[in-house]
Amino acid sequence: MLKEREITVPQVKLPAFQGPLDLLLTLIQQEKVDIYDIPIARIADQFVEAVRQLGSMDMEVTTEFLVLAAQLLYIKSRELLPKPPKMEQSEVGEEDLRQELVERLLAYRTFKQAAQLFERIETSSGRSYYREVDVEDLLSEVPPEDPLKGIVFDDLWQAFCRVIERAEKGEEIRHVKPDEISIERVLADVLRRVILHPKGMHFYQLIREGSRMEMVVSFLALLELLKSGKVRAEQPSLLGSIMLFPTAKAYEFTEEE
Amino acid sequence: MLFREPETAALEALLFVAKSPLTCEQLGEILELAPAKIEELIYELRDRYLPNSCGLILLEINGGYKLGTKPELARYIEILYKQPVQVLSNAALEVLSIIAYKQPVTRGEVDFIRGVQSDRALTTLVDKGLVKEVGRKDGPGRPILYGTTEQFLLHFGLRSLADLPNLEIEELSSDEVASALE
Amino acid sequence: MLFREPETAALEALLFVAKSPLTCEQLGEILELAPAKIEELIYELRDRYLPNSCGLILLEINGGYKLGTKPELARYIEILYKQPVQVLSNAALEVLSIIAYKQPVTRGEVDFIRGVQSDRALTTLVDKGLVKEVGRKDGPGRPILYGTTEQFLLHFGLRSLADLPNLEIEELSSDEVASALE
Repeated sequence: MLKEREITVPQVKLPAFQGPLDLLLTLIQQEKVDIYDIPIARIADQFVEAVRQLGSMDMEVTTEFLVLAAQLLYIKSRELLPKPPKMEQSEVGEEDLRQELVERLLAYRTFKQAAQLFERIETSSGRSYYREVDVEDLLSEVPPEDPLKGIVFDDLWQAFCRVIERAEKGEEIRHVKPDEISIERVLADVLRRVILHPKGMHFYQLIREGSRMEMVVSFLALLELLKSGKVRAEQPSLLGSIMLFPTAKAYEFTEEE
Repeated sequence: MLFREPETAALEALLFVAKSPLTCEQLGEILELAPAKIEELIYELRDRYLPNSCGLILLEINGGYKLGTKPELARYIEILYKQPVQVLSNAALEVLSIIAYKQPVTRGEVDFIRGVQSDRALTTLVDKGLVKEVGRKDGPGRPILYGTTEQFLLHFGLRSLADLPNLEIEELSSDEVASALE
Repeated sequence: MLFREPETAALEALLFVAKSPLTCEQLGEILELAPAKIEELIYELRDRYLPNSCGLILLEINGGYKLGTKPELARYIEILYKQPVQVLSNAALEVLSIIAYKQPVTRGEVDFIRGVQSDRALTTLVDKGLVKEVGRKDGPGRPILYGTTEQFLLHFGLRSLADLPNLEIEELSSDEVASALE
């Protein structure tokens, strides 16, 4: 690992460039030429050479470098060609390409300067430091608010009633087409209602007035539950109302997911 | 102590930003002063915070020092960070009511009674300390049994679960149920 | 101001524990005082920190107030932290300067100005809380717009974005940017 690194260490130390614009700007500054009057031919050659060096030094040469190199070479080639006597507007002139490049360089230079400014502020000793506030720690001794704030017992009762009401309505059952009523679904519906009436419910309460099919399936479901011992039936008096009770086994299948 | 003004200021700044308490030794090293001198400066700083118009306090924790706020100002800090109480959802109330009346009860049983999944509501109730695990049910998978907490009883002013108003559905006559359903 | 001693203390305690700068309105609400009164107390507190023996300073950021350490004491804190806190890479500084001056701005626009991909630097800045998403730009893909945070102001000791050093920014015409991004 160490050996490998030794091999790839470049002999010449070039500054790390933030990107192709950074490299171009550095070359222009080294040449001490006006950004508005770049000697394109020379700078283009230097740029291509620098990119080549970067590549051979195993530094990351991204496509952006190659694109800018191509652009510079293109502008250079256009400058070398004899100018036509009359400028045709149909093609983009090299002046426009140059202009665009100059504008990008100027914009980049401005932000680079701003970045250097930020760096100076950041590294100069002489700024305020702040506390890192740990809110959780601050509040660790504060008792949490009562999560039931504003809730009275009646609210809890109403919630329980909603559960019962929903079970009694059997929405799940009523919203499917009669021929889709499955015995499992009705079984759950009947069992749910019996469980919610631990002190017993009347048989006549259980069979809802619905389609003939629903009534038949509900009755079959009840027979099934009686057979498996999840529901117990009592008839206190002859011809009296049959009462249904959940047994200890009632919950047995509810854990199946 | 006039000659130690910059050091006192630096000491205060260090205690202000430090995440954990700083010892006299650590402070002495940074300020290039003997620990005994640091101790003197610390006492000076402590005195400076005494007046009623000052909100800070110098705390000594495990032989180190840090800045804090005076305990009597805690209520203002609570207001600053007060979290709006989240109202319990209808689903959470339903789950709570089922657990209150059917405890101990498993999640599967709650799901079954409600006819819908209740895991999120249940998690909320556990997080808020209204419901807790009270054991495991015998049987396949040994599912967790849930019950209500002390906090639940306290809120409703109940001494025990036996105090829960008897809400057996039997008390509703079948007529009432029928009319309620219309 | 003798009658406002507890409020001044509470004010100081609040500024001490606050995560972000507090405005007079926020402070007034907690302390049950008119914002104008709060401002008076703030000035009083600021004066209290003036002596050389005091290490704290009251800073105004974006119209809010925050406690910090006096700039001239930075070197002591840097000894404590072993280094100036958080030094950004050149790439990150470039991206940050573009966002600071051109916000709200998309990643594509930053990339174009730098002539190079900026995603890693941008992620660093977002992670450090110096830059954040501030919305979406209308147009194809609805790219994310970035802006600087309050943390940015604090980090560079700026009272507000208006305090940014004046740069003569050569404006790229929006057509150019648009065509370059295609």
